[in-house]
Amino acid sequence: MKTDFGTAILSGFDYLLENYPEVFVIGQGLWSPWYVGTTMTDLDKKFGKERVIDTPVSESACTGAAIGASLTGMRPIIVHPRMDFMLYAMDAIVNQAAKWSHMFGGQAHPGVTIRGIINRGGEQGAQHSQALHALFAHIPGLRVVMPSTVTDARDLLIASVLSPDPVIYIDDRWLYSQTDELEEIVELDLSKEGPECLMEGNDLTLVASGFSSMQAREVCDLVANKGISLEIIDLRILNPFDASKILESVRKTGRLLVVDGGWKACGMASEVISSVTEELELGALKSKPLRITLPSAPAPTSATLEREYYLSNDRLIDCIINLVR
Amino acid sequence: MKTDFGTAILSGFDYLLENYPEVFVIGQGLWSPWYVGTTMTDLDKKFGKERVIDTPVSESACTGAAIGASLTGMRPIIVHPRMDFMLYAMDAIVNQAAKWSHMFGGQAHPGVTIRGIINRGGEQGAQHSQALHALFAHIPGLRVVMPSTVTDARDLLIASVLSPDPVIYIDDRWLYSQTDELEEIVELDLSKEGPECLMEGNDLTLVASGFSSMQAREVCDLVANKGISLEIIDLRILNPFDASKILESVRKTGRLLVVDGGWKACGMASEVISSVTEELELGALKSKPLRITLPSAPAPTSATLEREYYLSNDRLIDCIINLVR
Amino acid sequence: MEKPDLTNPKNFHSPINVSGMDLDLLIKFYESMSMIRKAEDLLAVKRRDGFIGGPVHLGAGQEAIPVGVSPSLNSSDFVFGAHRSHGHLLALGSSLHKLFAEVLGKETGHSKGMGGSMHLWDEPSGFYGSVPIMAGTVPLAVGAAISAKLRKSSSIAVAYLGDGAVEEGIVIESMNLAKIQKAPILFIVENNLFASHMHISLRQPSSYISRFADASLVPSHILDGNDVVEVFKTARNSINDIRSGQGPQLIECLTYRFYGHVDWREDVDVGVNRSMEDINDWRSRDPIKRLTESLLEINETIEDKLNDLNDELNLNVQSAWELALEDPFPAKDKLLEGVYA
Amino acid sequence: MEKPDLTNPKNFHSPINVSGMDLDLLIKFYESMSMIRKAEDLLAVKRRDGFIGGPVHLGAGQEAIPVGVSPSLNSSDFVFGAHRSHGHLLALGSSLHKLFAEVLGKETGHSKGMGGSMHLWDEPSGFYGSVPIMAGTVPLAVGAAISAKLRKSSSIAVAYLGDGAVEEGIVIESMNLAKIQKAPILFIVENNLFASHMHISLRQPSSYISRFADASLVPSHILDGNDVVEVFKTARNSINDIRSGQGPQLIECLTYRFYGHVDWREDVDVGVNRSMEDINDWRSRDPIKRLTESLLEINETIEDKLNDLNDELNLNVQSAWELALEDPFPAKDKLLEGVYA
Ligand SMILES: Cc1ncc(C[n+]2csc(CCOP(=O)(O)OP(=O)(O)O)c2C)c(N)n1
Ligand SMILES: Cc1ncc(C[n+]2csc(CCOP(=O)(O)OP(=O)(O)O)c2C)c(N)n1
Ligand SMILES: [Mg+2]
Ligand SMILES: [Mg+2]
Repeated sequence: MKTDFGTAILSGFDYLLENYPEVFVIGQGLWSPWYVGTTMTDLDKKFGKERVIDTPVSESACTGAAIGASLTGMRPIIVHPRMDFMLYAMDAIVNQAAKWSHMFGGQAHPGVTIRGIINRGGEQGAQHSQALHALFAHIPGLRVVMPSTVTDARDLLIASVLSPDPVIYIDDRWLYSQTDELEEIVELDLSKEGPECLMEGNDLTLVASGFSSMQAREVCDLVANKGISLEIIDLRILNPFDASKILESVRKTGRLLVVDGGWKACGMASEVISSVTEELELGALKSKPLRITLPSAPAPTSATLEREYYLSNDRLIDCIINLVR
Repeated sequence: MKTDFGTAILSGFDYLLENYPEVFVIGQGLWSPWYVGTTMTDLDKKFGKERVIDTPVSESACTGAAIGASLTGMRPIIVHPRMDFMLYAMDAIVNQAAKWSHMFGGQAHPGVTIRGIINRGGEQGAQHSQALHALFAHIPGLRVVMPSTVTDARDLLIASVLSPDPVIYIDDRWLYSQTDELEEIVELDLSKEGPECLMEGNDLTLVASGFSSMQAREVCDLVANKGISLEIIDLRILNPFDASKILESVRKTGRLLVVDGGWKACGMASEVISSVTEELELGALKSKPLRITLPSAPAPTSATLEREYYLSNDRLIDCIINLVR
Repeated sequence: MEKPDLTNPKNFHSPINVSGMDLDLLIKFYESMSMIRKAEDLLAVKRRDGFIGGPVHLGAGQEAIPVGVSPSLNSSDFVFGAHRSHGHLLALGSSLHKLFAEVLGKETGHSKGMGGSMHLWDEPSGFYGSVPIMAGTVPLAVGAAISAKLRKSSSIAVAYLGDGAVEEGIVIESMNLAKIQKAPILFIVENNLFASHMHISLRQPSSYISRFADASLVPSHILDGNDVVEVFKTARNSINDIRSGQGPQLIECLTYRFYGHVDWREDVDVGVNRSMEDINDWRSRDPIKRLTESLLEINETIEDKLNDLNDELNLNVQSAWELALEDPFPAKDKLLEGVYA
Repeated sequence: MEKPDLTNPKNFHSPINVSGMDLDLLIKFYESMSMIRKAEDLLAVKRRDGFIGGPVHLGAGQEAIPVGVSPSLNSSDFVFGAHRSHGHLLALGSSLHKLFAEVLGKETGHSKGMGGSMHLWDEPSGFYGSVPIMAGTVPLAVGAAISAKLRKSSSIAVAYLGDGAVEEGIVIESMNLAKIQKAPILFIVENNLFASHMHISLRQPSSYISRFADASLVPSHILDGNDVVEVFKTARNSINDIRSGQGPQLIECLTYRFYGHVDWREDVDVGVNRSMEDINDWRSRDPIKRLTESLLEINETIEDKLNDLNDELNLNVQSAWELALEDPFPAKDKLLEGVYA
């Protein structure tokens, strides 16, 4: 039986709350069946409102509280139903969570998981559409996780929560309806995880994450029909970033395309390209590396402009064809 | 007579407050002669405490207030004596200032200047040492300015304040004692400014900003003595980023080194390298491009570790020699 | 507490006290509230029927607040709203057609189609922006007030915010900053007891939020937000004080929204059921109903006049909608235009 | 206000009321306060003389607060501090040598030399961290308290913060969250009337900050922070209440720091002159001086005992410093170690 991405997240929460008494969840919308899609439905009923805490509209303090609880040995998950709201919590995330381990000589363990949901489209506009993963990927001390597959949705959530480090776990609602077979749960060691090759190919290394990885998978067959063999690498872990698999792949294909659902400047695509070109032997590329990202603008509201703003599979296919030709 | 960098900033404030009644300054430490070095000494006495406002410890609201004032036609400058404190004001900066023009169809003009001071070293540690320019350079709608020369310290401040856009003006205290001749004030149009070549050379394009640019200038002669001719490009404007001068330079030198005082991942150095390699003709590079940044760690306190953490001129020279050999 | 419990839906069902009020002004209140109500009821239907692509947060039931406040404002003031701001804007006399066009994402809209329902801008009416980030505009309004003070103008700023927004720490920072700066600003809290699915009792230890104003020594007033005359009188006095340089004030208006948190449903609020009994009780406190009853008490023959007014408003609302429907969408180059000035 | 104005340096110069207190406990207070004072006076000199590379924020004059609070805490509680936290840590009985080592950036320090004076950690004493970002630890302390509640342990959290930190909105968010969660936490505000160079009157409309607790319905107590017995009694009662599940409380301690904001100068405070008259008046409210006077009132012969104690403390402080001076700096690989667990 196939499971959808949203339900996979839910089963991750279920597993954690069932098996780890030190896990609790806090955030806005947790007592609403609608707020966070189907990813947390009825957790409060099953595990109690003490462990599944809906909160006042105070992102800053709630994030800080989750961090504080983690210092005492709990494994809290703080949920932000939109990443945009995390901007109120940047001090807690960047100045506190990311710093405490190093700053106290490795003695403090802010093993908090900060879940930020990318929730865009639907004419929601500039403050309710952001994909801000690059902001967090810039910060040493944070682990940044972006699942793209159904299995990762669940298993990387579990790994994030069990990690002793602060983790930013970012899921995109555009992934929720995707379905796949779910294997048995494996408790992964997050520090050992990194980018993975989702599809082997010879003509072009396409690197992506989150929803962009799903797009990559979707167009793979279509470009294969045009005789182009894609190698798809799903980043999964954006920080600390390990470029080695990508490098290996580009050595093989000689071409690098990075698709990212965030902005370009100082973004994740910039990181991938610079990490690769710093290491890659001169002359190994058959074409210039390329980033496809959002336009350098806030998200518009009007549906006509949203269609331009977000990358369509058709445009992605065109880019791939242009690059390989 | 030579003027130092700190005094150049002061003269920029003086010019603005003298000539533009719509300019006012707000921030922490403005009534203290010590807080922000010598960059704002006695402005409150000269222009009055109504226009030079010291504030409660409320970065978030004070930044928002400056933005709001700018919407009504004022030209406020909000001062954060350390960039680290701006993390409390991220919503105001990223969700508000950066978005309002686009979101309201170009009708709203958040022409605010947000001055963030990089204040590191001296065993101040992880929360009092950050250079977070890349976080802001990622955000469309913000202009990010980092002066490195004495003249720019003053003239880019003036241009920032006169710009109708929200500007993040970042000055590094390690630059304050540097001196130079100051020409007459020129009112620059910030939207026309971009990276500039500080030193022409043939062997290597060294791109830097802020304090790193000063380091580049400092080592220039020393490496020239070793027969290496550096071309130094000072970024000045980090966002929106214009790579064209750098590209041109790399076409000439065939080598690219980016020195940045911030972190590596999704940082400004990544942006420079990916922007260049995306455009540069294949085969134009004689050696792999290279980033020199901070180690991927929070700032330590202990002086012995600080010496390792921050780039010394000696290490920079070694890197340059290795790259060109 | 000075009054019977304003949060109890069983109280305050009776007609409002209009004695001493000018009849024309009362009829203006009626007209303005009715226009807003009709506009929002139409938006609810159009959203349900798929004409509107983005979320709409409707303030039906809360009209007395902006309608009571706005007559004391003028176009050189600085009014800031939030996600539920149709009424804040319309009560200033702003164009209904432009609001509809904006909600539809049309280039003729208040924000040129770049904002939609949650991002409204109308400088000529003194409306300096609404955004959906909770409390996002509150410090901005303080800044606008500081700017008015620096320019020695008589403008004031108004920040509308909800009982949920108050939970963002930036609000208390803003009140303190306004107080210490003696900034001419009126904070208006529309306390409708809910922040999306969460009743205030689940979020705060008391259902009245003006205690935060007390903490900042900002003079505050708690009142029946469904009594347009009480809102009007209190706001007028506060605004007079503020204009004369006495610093910030806060008015807390107890009210209720008839629709759920977002879009057209009434009894389902982002998944949390509100009892029909509560909703019906609150409908008995409907500010338009209560004003109507008061008007009829004064003069029964006014009914015809109100009926005519209603017919006219229906026509206006309908035609504004149809006009907006025909308007063009923004050109594609608008996507990158306007990021910078 | 329940008392004569605590913010006026002319008041509260007399000996404190020790009646009914155990003499041994009073002597313990004396010892602990004196030890902290001597440690900080030494740090001031060593900073001035260039032995210490980083900033030190000294709390001399404020010792009665942590010394009065700590006896009611135990090592399974969670105590959080800020930039001026030497005393908070030492009052818990934590190692002075480790504090000195940390201030010197030595590997033997509380934070293994990675933190310095402003970043202290000592889990075995129940000290869960201090940081210089204003109010940074306050929500963390609430989280620690929530965790204690979830585990049904009897631990409580303590958050020390200053009158300046209170101006960060995150503090009121934290108080509201603690209240609604009934979290076992004691907020202790050390109101020394200054945030670096700014007197509270330039930052807030009132010099007492417990009005923020009132806004969150967090029970609060305002007291003479230079009276160790009053602090002790109030904290003991509050902590008992909190341990028994009654939710958060706040204690506001009026006090004053003898040194300037940072480092060793006393009359210059990040550039703002404090009058010597004020400083001298506050020295007359010195918590150690006042306790000493009270002890001598009880029993004149105690003077010898106190003198012996002082000699012993001087020796201890000196030898802890010398030990720390000899300690090694962290190895270079510590720079990248510990970023992740
Ligand atoms: C920073 C932020 N956090 C959370 C949200 C989600 N959100 C949208 S509306 C709302 C509740 C608003 O409540 P209130 O301020 O009382 O206004 P009302 O909807 O009742 O008019 C919340 C929490 C948001 N938009 N912004
Ligand atoms: C977020 C942030 N903003 C500003 C500062 C600068 N700063 C350091 S100490 C201080 C004043 C602190 O005052 P208070 O909280 O009363 O503590 P005290 O120094 O009086 O003990 C300020 C504003 C900071 N460290 N962090
Ligand atoms: Mg509400
Ligand atoms: Mg203080």
